[in-house]
Amino acid sequence: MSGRLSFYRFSSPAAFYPLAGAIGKVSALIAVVLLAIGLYMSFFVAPTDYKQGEGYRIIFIHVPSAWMSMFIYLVMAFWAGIGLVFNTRLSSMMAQALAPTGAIMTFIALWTGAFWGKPMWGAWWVWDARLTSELILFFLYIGFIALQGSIDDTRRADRAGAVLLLVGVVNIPIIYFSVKWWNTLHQGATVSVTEGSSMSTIMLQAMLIMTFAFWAYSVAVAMYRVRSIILEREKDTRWVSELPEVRR
Amino acid sequence: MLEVVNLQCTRGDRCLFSGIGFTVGEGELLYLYGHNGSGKTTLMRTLCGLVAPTDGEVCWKDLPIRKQRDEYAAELLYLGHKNGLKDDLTGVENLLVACRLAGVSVKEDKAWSVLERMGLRGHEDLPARVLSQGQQKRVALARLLLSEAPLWVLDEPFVGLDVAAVALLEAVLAEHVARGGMVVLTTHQEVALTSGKVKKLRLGWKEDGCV
Amino acid sequence: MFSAFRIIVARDLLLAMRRRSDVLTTLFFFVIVVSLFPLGIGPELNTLRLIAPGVFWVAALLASMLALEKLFFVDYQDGSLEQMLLAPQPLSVLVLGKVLAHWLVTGLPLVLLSPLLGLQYDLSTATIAVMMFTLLIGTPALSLIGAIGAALTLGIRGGGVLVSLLVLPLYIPVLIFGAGAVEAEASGLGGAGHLSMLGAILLLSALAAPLATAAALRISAE
Amino acid sequence: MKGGVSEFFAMGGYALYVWGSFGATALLMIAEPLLVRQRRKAALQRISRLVRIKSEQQS
Repeated sequence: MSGRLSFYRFSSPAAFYPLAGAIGKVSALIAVVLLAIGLYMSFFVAPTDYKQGEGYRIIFIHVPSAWMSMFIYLVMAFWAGIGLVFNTRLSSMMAQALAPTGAIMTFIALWTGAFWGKPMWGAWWVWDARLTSELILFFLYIGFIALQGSIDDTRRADRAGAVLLLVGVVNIPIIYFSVKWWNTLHQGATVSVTEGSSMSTIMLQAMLIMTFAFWAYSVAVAMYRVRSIILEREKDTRWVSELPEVRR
Repeated sequence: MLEVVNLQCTRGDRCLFSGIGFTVGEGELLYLYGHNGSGKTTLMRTLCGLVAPTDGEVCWKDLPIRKQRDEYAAELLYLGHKNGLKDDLTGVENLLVACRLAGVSVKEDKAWSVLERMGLRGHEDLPARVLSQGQQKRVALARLLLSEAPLWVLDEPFVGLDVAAVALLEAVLAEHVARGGMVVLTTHQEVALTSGKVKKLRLGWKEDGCV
Repeated sequence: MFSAFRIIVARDLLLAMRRRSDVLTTLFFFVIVVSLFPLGIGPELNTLRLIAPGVFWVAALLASMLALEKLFFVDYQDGSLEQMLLAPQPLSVLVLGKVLAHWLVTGLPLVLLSPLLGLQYDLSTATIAVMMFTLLIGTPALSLIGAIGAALTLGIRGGGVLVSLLVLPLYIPVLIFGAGAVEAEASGLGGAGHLSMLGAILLLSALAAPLATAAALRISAE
Repeated sequence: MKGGVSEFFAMGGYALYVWGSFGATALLMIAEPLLVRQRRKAALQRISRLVRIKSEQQS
């Protein structure tokens, strides 16, 4: 019995591997269905905005991706904290599995923010408090991925990444607050990206569905990626060599 | 008393050793044998708490060292391959800093006399970078004479020492064990002990040393 | 506990005095970066006065980041870091000692030199005073936060660039409040709000950063 | 769909911005799963090679 009690039945990679596959399939299905409904509502059900015309439809992917980019970072920090405290390698793998998806979500938020800013304020990049914080969050993701990538010993990579995430998660509110203070001081309250148009219920519903679709997508991708990470790390174990997918 | 229970360590994804168990009581000296890459240094560093084992436990006075990090550190002296000397400090300064950091209050003249006893007469106030490898090792080993720690964990202490220094170190170890101290040692050299028990542990004798 | 802190600070200051070049490189880097901007932007004093807070603070930030690499790496190489990890005192206290010594060598000189550079930018004495004060309480926070990055990337090849990538996002609040305070004072708005935030960040990093750095050191020295 | 397909794609004059955003997002959300699948295939290949080497050693 290992010195430290591992009290999740699924904390061993061998037990979690098939479960991750199942969750991956289910959430992939949910993602596809919700995306279809969400897109349909975004384009055909939601009315044209009286002020921003059709351009505002970008909101249906900008806001969900922005929310997801923040949510994934918090989930990563949660798993990293668990991995550091309880020394369960699987939770560190989860954090590593979520990182690329989080970075992509942040990039999507920035990209769609710029493509929305151009028609609305005439500039591809607006130093709006939220967009700026999103940019800094993107640097935090890239920093985490770069740190994990440059350390060979997986154990050290996990724990170093965990410390960076925990330090990052403490700094996020400070960063957001300081950027907001800096933004309002220099430019006065510019129209921030989302408050522009009043949200009718249909628009809100469409956005919520899209958000759940993005959430399901992230879970699916993370589950499949964590399976690959488990395969890479447990390649010498007996249970991996007996997997049906491994061709003799 | 140092007790190790079912210890396992993996480096990267390679299992260095597993199921290691032994005890070192007062007045005992433990030899650690093993071919290169058998994990001797990792085991020594795990004993000190520098490396966290993937399984098993290291206990000092019946309490896991994880839970008493500072108290255990006060009763332990670890000398690794690297001497832990700052190149720009002189031998005396290095010795004084090392001892005071370990919580041992030492006066300067005591440090000079200890360095002299270690055969460094006339070299005490030279910057460490000027000294030869053997001389630097002697400065590092001088800490043994000033230390009050009962447990010594020494990784290859004899490496780079000339015959006179080897004899000197053997005497110091024998005296420490005679006083009821404990030593864990990796070396390829027998140490003639005046009293106390000698234990041996071979690492890596099982083909991959893994469960 | 306090004696170990004092020993570490004394040892590192002694080492810095013996190897004076390390002290000067960081200082000259700051001077050069600050002096480059007028050459790039033009001698027009009004613009220089406008950009001075930002230039000084970005230069201080880069200088502090440049100096981070030496913070633990020499100890890591010669084995004294191991002895620090095995000292009976809490590691975070020793880390605080090392960061204080590091700041005295690389942060304080910037503060003392900024008035001289301020003349290059035709700053009023009041603005220079505020600049010095913000650098005085800002650069220690930079060293404390930077120490976490230095500890995380210990012994990694290409660690130097990686430190800046890890640490820059965490420096941003200090930059915003530091430069903002000087600008607010200069424009007559009063930088009290910024200065108190800067002080709060310094306090938070003085308490929390050494703990994270200690954890990172234990992980890296494994 | 009263205005017909062309009007739909025009997006009231915001075509570049709307399709620029949705297009990039779609591209990324298709590329990422493909990359994960490719990573999985590489891992499985490496494992099967290890298994083959081990079985050769034993026989």
